[in-house]
Amino acid sequence: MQKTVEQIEQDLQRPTGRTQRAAERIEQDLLRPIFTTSGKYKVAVAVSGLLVLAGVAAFGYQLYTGIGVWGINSPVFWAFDITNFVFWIGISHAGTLISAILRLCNATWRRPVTRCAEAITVFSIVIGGLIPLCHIGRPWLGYWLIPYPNQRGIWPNFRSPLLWDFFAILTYLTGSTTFLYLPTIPDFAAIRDASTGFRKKICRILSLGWQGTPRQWQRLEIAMHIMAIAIVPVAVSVHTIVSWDFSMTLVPMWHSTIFGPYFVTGAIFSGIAALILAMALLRHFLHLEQYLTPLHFNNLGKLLLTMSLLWFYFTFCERLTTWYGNTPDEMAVFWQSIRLHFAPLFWTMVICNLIIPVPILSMKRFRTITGTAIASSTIIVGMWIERFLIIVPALDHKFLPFSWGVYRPTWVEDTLMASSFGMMALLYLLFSKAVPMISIWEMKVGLQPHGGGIITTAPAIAEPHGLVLEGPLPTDVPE
Amino acid sequence: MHPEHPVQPIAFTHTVHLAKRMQCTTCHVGVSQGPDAQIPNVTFCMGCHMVIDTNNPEIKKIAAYQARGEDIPWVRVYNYSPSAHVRFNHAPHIRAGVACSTCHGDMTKQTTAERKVNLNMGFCVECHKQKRVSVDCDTCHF
Amino acid sequence: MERRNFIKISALTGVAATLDACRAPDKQLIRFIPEENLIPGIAVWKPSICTLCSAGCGLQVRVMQGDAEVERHGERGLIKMGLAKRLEGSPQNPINAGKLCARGQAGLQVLYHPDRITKPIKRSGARGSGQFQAISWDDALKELTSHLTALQASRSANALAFLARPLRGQRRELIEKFLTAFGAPPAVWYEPFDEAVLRQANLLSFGHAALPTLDLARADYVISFGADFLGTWNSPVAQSIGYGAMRRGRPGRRGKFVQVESRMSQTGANADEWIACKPGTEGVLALGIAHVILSQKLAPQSIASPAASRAGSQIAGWSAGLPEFTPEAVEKQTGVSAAVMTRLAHEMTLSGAAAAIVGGAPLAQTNGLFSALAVNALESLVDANRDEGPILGFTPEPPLSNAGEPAAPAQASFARLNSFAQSVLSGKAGTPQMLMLYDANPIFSAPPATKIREAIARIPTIVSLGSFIDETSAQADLILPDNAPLESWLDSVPESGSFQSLIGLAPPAVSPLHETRPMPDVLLGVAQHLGGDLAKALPYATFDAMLKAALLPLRAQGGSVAAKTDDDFWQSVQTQGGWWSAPAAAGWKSAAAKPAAMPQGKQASHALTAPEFAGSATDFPFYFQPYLTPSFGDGSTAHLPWMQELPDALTTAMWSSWVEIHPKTGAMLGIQQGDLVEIASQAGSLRVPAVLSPGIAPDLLAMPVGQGHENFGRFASGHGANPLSILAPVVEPSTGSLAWAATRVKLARVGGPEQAKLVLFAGGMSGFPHDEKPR
Amino acid sequence: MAHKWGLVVDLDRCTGCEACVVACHAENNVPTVGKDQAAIGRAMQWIRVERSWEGDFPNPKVRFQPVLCQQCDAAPCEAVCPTYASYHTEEGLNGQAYNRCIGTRFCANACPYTVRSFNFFNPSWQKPLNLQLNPDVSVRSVGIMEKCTFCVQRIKSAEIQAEAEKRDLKDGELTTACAQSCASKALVFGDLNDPNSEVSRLASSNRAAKLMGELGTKPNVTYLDRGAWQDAKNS
Repeated sequence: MQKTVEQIEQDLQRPTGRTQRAAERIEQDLLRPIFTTSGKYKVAVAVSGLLVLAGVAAFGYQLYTGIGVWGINSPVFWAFDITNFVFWIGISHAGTLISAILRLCNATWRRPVTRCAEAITVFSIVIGGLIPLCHIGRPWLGYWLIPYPNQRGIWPNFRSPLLWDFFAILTYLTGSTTFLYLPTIPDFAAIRDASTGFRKKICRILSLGWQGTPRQWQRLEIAMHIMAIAIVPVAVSVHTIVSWDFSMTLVPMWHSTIFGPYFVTGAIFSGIAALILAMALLRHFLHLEQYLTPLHFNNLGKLLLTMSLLWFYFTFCERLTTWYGNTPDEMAVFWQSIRLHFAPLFWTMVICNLIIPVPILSMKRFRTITGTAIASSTIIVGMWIERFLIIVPALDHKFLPFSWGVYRPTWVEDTLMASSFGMMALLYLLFSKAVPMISIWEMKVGLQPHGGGIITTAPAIAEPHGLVLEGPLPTDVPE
Repeated sequence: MHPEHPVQPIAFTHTVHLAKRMQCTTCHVGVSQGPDAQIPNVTFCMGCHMVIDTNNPEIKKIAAYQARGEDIPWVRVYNYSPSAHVRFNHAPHIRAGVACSTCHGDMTKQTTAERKVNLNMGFCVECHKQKRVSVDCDTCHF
Repeated sequence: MERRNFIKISALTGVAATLDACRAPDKQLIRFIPEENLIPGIAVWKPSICTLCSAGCGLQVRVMQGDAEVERHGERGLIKMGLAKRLEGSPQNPINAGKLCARGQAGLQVLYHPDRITKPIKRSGARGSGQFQAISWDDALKELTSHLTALQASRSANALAFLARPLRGQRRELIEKFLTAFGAPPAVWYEPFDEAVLRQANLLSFGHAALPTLDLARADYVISFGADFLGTWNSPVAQSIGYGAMRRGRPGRRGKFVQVESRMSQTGANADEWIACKPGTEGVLALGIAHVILSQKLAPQSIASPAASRAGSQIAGWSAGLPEFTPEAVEKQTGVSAAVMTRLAHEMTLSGAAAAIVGGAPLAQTNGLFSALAVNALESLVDANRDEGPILGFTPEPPLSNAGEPAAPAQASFARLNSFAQSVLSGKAGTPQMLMLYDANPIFSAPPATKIREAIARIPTIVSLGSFIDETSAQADLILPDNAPLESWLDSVPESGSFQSLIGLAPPAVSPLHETRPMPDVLLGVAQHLGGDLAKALPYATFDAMLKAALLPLRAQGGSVAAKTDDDFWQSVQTQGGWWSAPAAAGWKSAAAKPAAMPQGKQASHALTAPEFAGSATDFPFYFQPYLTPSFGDGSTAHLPWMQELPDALTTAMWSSWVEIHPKTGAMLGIQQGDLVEIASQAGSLRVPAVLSPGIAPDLLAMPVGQGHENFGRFASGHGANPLSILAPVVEPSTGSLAWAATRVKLARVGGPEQAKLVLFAGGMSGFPHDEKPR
Repeated sequence: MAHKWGLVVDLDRCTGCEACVVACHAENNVPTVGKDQAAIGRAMQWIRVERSWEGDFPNPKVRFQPVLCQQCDAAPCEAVCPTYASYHTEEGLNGQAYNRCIGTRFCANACPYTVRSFNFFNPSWQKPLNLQLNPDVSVRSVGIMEKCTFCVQRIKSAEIQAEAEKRDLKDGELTTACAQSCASKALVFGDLNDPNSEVSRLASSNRAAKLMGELGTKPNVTYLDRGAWQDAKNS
């Protein structure tokens, strides 16, 4: 049975007393972080801001002196830069999966999770997209990647995976920004209505004249639906294309057909981990215990477990085929990463991505908020190492042994990397000041008897409290 | 950037010299032989002006340079930035019949040299395409 | 720096594409009138001569017009001048036929070296403090002549000493004439790795006190006892040309090359067969092979030849068939198996044109002369009696009275230096009061046991005529900087490398960049100023006049320059880069190359003596072998950045020195690749990084010469260590030559790679792929 | 007929003297980077002499092998460059348009031979060493990838000269700096499209092989196997 727009309208306009109060409570709870600023928040902004400034300074120094202030050399021409690039683009898969796929699957428990997931996506694409700009030898000419008519009569080289990368990331950034922005419109309207002054003005613009009319709701739902469908293939292709940066070359252990799915899996894997970590932090610092409940961590934990096993499967496949193929050039890299120079890193990665998370996540007892957060933390570290181990061992043991090299990062690379994390934190913190980190209107929709979901398509669910299944409910306000 | 009308230390009159039936190659001897056209040095000028028009104040200036053991510090009119990584060779252009005036303007009507065209890559490529000369990058960039 | 930053900043602000070079600060400098008219952008090739080693290769210098920042009359400015851009071998030159080695090409950096002395300088601080102040040429020359006049006035002209790198040609002539006319003793010609032993041996065996020239292009089999003939020994470019032809120059015929040495050199690395032999027993091995040939009559037509009997007569027991040198006996001494020896003997005698040569470490033993004579005897056995002439011969001396080889081999340079140092330190009357230095650096390159540093410190006045501050010229009181070779009139009388007699000659390829003056002109000017015998002995205003006078007699000889008048001849010699005789028909057929007849009544034969080493085998368990590298020679080119950054052929080390150790030795002493080790001999100790190499005997340590400069410009100072500094002053007794391979050392690990700072170019060490196809 | 430039390296002639390396430094303004930079693997050489060891004392064996840009016909470096800085020239060289290079270093990673050099800093020639610079070749600044060009400046100037004299290029008229300096004639440069050129003749030798030919990069540099004493009559 499908609800008509009229019925929804009725639902929204005639709340019961209890849901009315719950809705007010939701709005109050979720808007509070926007209007109040704690000391901790200021410290966090200051710290992450300093990290970003340090990164800017390091990048300025690099621009002035030359990219030689990095530890890259011949033959390790890529190292921390591309590791971070792949890592952040990977993290960006959090939003897509959680938000779009869960939205399409109509998993109602997703509601409090979507906003912070989508925010991770957008910010990590921004960071990931900035890194190539820092990494090129002459950043001031980075605009040559853009195809534009010029008197030289030269276009970019469309055969280059880097160019595909450029377009993929641009598309993904545009798509996910839209995807983040669309469901924020009603919330901007809510802030607009709740605030005064400058913030009101900004939110008036951002809310695009949202009045909450049924037509607007319907259009929003349709737009969200289209975006949710469109963004999934984009996300998959983005990381596949990133993997092509490697697999399109002849470099031993890069030149592999498994890289596309392997990278996508890794991306989703690290994305979920990042999301869990972000949710745990939000829950703690924004006092969202009633919204981000053990249920969410439990569900995401299950997903994470699946991804961990899938990641291991791909890692195993990749190494197995290499080992079985036994070509000397590949084996040189293979042994470097497994047994020789990079072995400590390799086994740390396995521990972080498999040995620690799998036992935690596979047992319900440990799949708690703390448990999943611990697993996510190790996975973040492990997945960073994984990207590093894809790039560096292959480069420094590429073909002719005479030109093998050793890579050691310098403080500039360390700073830039720390700065990328600082930037993530800063953007996230600032975002939390601008927008409720949990979608207010979606939570409200969840209060409705039909249980929410994408309204135009979703069948009604009998569950009266579609939003929260466990724990103290925000709806448990005294009658 | 160079000024489009650079102020030269000597107001050298191309007009006058060309009117006296001198050729471009009389002074710019390198132009048909190699990459650079060559700007004559003070000794070359004084080769004639030891006796010709010695009272002209500009020529006195030249003589003064020579007396001090200095060359005339001509200001370049055209030059490529090193970051363009471009090699230009005059000789093949002259052999292909490109007139000096194509880039340098009609010197019979000018006193000192001026920038007549904007020597960007578009200018070069356009002409190369027109004349069916290679526009491969390594024609000019190496 | 400013300009670099400017470019960067402009780039940042996005105007890089339109940035203009002429806005750089250079612009503010005044422009001097060009002294030479070249068409810009068009290269002119000018002849010159390479002076970076004694081979004397002919050069052609690519000269192009460019803007140079120079100082003239105390004012800085820009001048358009001919600038040398590249050195290539001169194609006509009979020695190098258009080719040039790595070091030779880096001669360009001698010209443009930022540490060149640009004008006369006078010591202003304590001696050796490195503090100098610039003075004018007039003052500098006044000071020099006043010192010389004072010596003359005090009737102690014999107290003038002249210390220089061994020279050939008119520079040597000039210095010798100067010293003779002044009344001073002969110059102390010093180089650490002289070839006195080989010259002496060649005089005894072949009648030529000279280095041999090899016709490798014709060779089918070459066995080299320690001679690094593709890298540093003799005339490497000429020998490399011949080597290429020997290998693949004749379709269907590829010469075999066997190298005998105990540390694999770059030359040894190219050998088809590399044979390690105990240090000092190379001569024994040669005689072992000779024994097989003699006893099995493998070369019947050669055994009785005059050449073989002459060279053989130097070896005791030769006529009796070398009974003491049975392969089995030789195996015991050398460590080379009897079977190998026998096989070599058969291969050599069966495979067309064969030759045996000796050089390098075998000669730097206390029994070096014997080893050389032994190899020479083997050479004459396999290489004599050939219709087309032997592989080994001697470059004919040019037909000039004063360019010929000395009748008797000169004293070894180590002996000369040693006696010079002793005479200064003895402090007796008539000992040197004034020292003139030219291009020799004994404080760096002589073992400290010579006490040359102390001796030089005692000399009241030191005048250097070199272009650079090095360890020795840093002690100078006055430096009158020479022009760079490319800025000078050059001549050369190559001792080896050509089948024709030749004299290289070239005018300056470029004008002087700095306010320097050529050393010969300074001496000639001083001679004129001092007058008397000196002015009479050297009646030339400039060096080119002297060169012209010396070379004009060659016009009558025909050869490469046919000229009607002296002036034509002089012009042609200059454009051609020298004079050489008509090419010999084929190799050594020309009469000039035939071995000189044996002087009557000189039949002294030499018996085997065992090599002696400084240091006992128990306290100092390792042999120590310094070796020359193609980059640095004896260290005099260590200041060139191209040479510093050129990876060593075998270790790929750059910008550093190292000691080569066999991995077994390393394992025994806990030393790993790149560790810092200490090497100690009786004479001293040094610390260097270790390189583990499979190409060295486990009881041998080898270390490259040339690094470890304390004061030789910005690119050489402070890298590595100098192996010469721990050599004991052991000599080869018959020549007084330094036996530089006769020191024993001990070895210990003292630190890890962080302290050692070894820079290797190669990241990994690789074996060959199994199919032996290029990979 | 269009030219197709090729180089043959006869490993049997190569002595490992590295004259080619210095020749290339001088001809192509390839900078020296100094001890500290060399220590972290940033030494720049457009041609390097690789040496490989096999065996141990007393029978060690060493091979020298000059490695330079192989000027592949199917070059992995060209496809990956997003700005066409690495591209295939009309004469079949792997061109490198320095002005177009933004420094992604992708080409250097893609190159199986690791023959590309990157300017990690602006190169410096302490005055007056700057006067040694060849005015026919640009000086690459920071952030630019560079590599062996087969001395394209020599090719261009020879072609311009031949055009001025209205004739074809002769074999041997033009050679690269490395081949010019090679005393043992291990390096031979020439036009592979001219069947009579020395380089064509050598490239068809039965000792000929391509470096990592199995990768399918179709190099225009050919290596001639070293062979042994006894094999000589077969080649």
